Amino acid sequence: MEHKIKRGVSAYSYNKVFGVSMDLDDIMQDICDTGATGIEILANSHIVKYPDVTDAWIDDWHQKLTHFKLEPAEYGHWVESRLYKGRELTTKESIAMLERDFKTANKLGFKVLRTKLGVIDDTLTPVSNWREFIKGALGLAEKYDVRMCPEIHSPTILDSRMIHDYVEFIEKENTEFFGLNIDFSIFQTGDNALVGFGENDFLGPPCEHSKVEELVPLLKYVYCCHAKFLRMDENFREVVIPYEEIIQTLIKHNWEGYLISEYEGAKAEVTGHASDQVKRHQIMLKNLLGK
Amino acid sequence: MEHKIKRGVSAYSYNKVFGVSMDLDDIMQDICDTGATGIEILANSHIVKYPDVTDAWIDDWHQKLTHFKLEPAEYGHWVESRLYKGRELTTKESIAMLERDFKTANKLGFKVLRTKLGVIDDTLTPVSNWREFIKGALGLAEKYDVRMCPEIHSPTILDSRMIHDYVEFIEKENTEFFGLNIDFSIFQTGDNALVGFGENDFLGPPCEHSKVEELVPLLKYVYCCHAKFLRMDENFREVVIPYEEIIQTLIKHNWEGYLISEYEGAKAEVTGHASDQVKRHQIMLKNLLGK
Amino acid sequence: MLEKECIQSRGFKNTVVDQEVVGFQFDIRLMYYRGLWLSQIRSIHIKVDGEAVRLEDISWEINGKLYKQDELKEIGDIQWNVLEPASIHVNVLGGLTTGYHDIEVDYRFSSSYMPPNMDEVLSYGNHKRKLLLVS
Amino acid sequence: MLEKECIQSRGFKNTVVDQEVVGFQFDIRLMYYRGLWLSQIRSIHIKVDGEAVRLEDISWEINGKLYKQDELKEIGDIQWNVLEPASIHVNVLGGLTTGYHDIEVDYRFSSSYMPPNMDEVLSYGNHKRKLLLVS
Ligand SMILES: [Mn+2]
Ligand SMILES: [Mn+2]
Repeated sequence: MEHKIKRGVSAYSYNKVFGVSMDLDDIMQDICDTGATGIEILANSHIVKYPDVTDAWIDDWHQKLTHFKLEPAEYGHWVESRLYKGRELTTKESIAMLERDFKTANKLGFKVLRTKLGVIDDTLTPVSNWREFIKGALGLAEKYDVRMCPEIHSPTILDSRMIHDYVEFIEKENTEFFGLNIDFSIFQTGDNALVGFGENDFLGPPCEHSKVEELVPLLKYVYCCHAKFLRMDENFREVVIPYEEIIQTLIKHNWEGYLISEYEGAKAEVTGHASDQVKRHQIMLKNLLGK
Repeated sequence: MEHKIKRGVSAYSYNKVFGVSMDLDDIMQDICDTGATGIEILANSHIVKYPDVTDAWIDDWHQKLTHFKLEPAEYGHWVESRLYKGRELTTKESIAMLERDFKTANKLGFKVLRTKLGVIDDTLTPVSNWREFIKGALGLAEKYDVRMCPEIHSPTILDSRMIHDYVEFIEKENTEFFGLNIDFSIFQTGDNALVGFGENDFLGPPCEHSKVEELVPLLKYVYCCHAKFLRMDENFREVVIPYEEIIQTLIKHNWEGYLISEYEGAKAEVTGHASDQVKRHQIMLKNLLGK
Repeated sequence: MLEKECIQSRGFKNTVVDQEVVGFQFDIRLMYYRGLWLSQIRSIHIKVDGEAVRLEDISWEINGKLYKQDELKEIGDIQWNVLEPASIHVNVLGGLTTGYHDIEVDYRFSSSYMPPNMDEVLSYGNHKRKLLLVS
Repeated sequence: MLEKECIQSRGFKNTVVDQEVVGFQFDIRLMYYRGLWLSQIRSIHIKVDGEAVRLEDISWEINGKLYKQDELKEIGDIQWNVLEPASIHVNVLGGLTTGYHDIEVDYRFSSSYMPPNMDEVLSYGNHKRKLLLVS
């Protein structure tokens, strides 16, 4: 079936070896070797002197993209609401933090942003003034041609107050500059025990997950998906996330955009392990997407 | 006792991890941390695009020297006599190869060169036209202010035809632009078994060694020493080379110049091992030199 | 390049100011996957050869600038980047002796997209390493 | 950065020229401590999944330029630098299938300060690695 879904990889997948055995060039070459066409970077990780970004760095970035045949797929950034101990950022401060990243993302060629918001409780409810500062930033987002997408990640589920509030906001503002990034962690069906986590891996408590079909009515607001994976076996199958169903659903409903491989499994600190896992994951996506 | 002996380190010591877990900056920081004031580089290893060396690389090199408080102590280079299969380089070709390195060494601030000559047999006899091309290069060496020093390394011994020929040449030409680099491997007294080499380490056959006192009459021709070490124990003692006698001899006879730590022992490919061995060696040198 | 350990072997030395040894210093890298605004750094604990260092004797050197722990909390526009180790300076007249020393470090930081109750808890472990000091 | 192995995992892929898969390629690093003039490279042997590759099907890509084995021996002014992996290109129509493949490499080179009888012998071992090819 024809579709406009593209394969990308998040540089985050390699975070445990970044600077130790892989630099950004190595990451981009690894991604290029998989035939993926898009890359996600995290501003605060991969821009060496963040928040400073020199013209030389920007030039170099664009040269690397050309050399490795990659396009900017998603730019990760944060509204660091508890930046200062004892108080939350004001709406004005939050907008300023957003604008700084809009400018940088724009210069680097990104149009979709994974915008992480500060939270106020264990169910990851966003800070109470999120509507104010997102609304205040919509004009800037348009100016810099970027789309803010909070990441929907377990333990959040689709049938929740949070999703309801986001959708209500999007519809009320009638904006295309705020949308969703769906992290496939929310569809996990297999038990964590299948993943083989080690004692140093950070794991949330067991939680409820969503059904893939629940995603369908939301697809029009989804600008990007985190193709989260925890373990690819030697037959190129993910062991706990129902990829076949997810990809078929996306194709069937004509969703278009980037599926960004994001590795968050065990042994990520072992040299070469994440690279091998990402390759296996891209082989699976290629098989399921037919290209 | 007062003396003018200085401590340096050869970047060669880290060769098995160069590019894998240490770059040139890391090597220079490691050396700086030991309080050594001089560095040896190998042109063909540490100049990234050798034989090309850009002005930008040269500027960066000088900035690094300032930052890490190091001075250029020795520049390793080669007359690659068997460059082409089936014939030896001509005298003219050899001089051209020397001159290229003189220019680069001069730009990088080196005044002493470790000049490796091609050999013709198992006892490392230099190529037959060495006198011709060294003589032909003396004027260029003066022009670029560099001193060529073939390395005297085991299995060569001091009481040998090779040393006799070199000394005769120096005296006949009455030149200060050709001298000797003494590698302390020639003084080894302990058995290789004490070193703990692994099966992948490259070891020459057992051979004769020289007495330290034989060095005394040659000291006036020695511009640099390779303070070769094979294993430093946890009490900061070298296990097979008689360092106390060597250093006392050098001090007593007012030798001046750089002692350049050159690690060539086991486990050099293990992350951090060479760094630890170099530090131990520098502690020993510091103790023996009194500074 | 970074060493995989938090405590780096490179950078461990006595600190000399005006020809006087005023303390020692060593480098640590950020074990978190993204840079921290300096105000996100909540605390650091250091032991040297088993003995705890007083907080007031510690300074952080980040991008070439020195900060006391107290100064960090107001700085929300400078990052400790993931590829740039921080140098930890410990004030102790005369520094450390030549030889091996045991260094222990634990630092914590806030992260606003994690539940607030983790602010004083978030840490990537207690780090310990034996390092060789020349001088 | 280099991977410690001679055969690098990065760079392993099918080679596409004018939309046709003309072969595959992989990167190797120089295991010697100093760069080699191209004319010092004396031979290379490659096996893929246990099968030997013919010498005439092999090209070396060094600093972005392709050379047949025969061409190397005349080039005495360009180096294979230690920090720059060489890409080995193997001519085989259709390339390799998606999945894991066993690659074996052995290359030899001369070194003029070593005894001449080592010229065809000097090698830093036979290197073998299982690599994953996506496409
Ligand atoms: Mn994600
Ligand atoms: Mn030597």
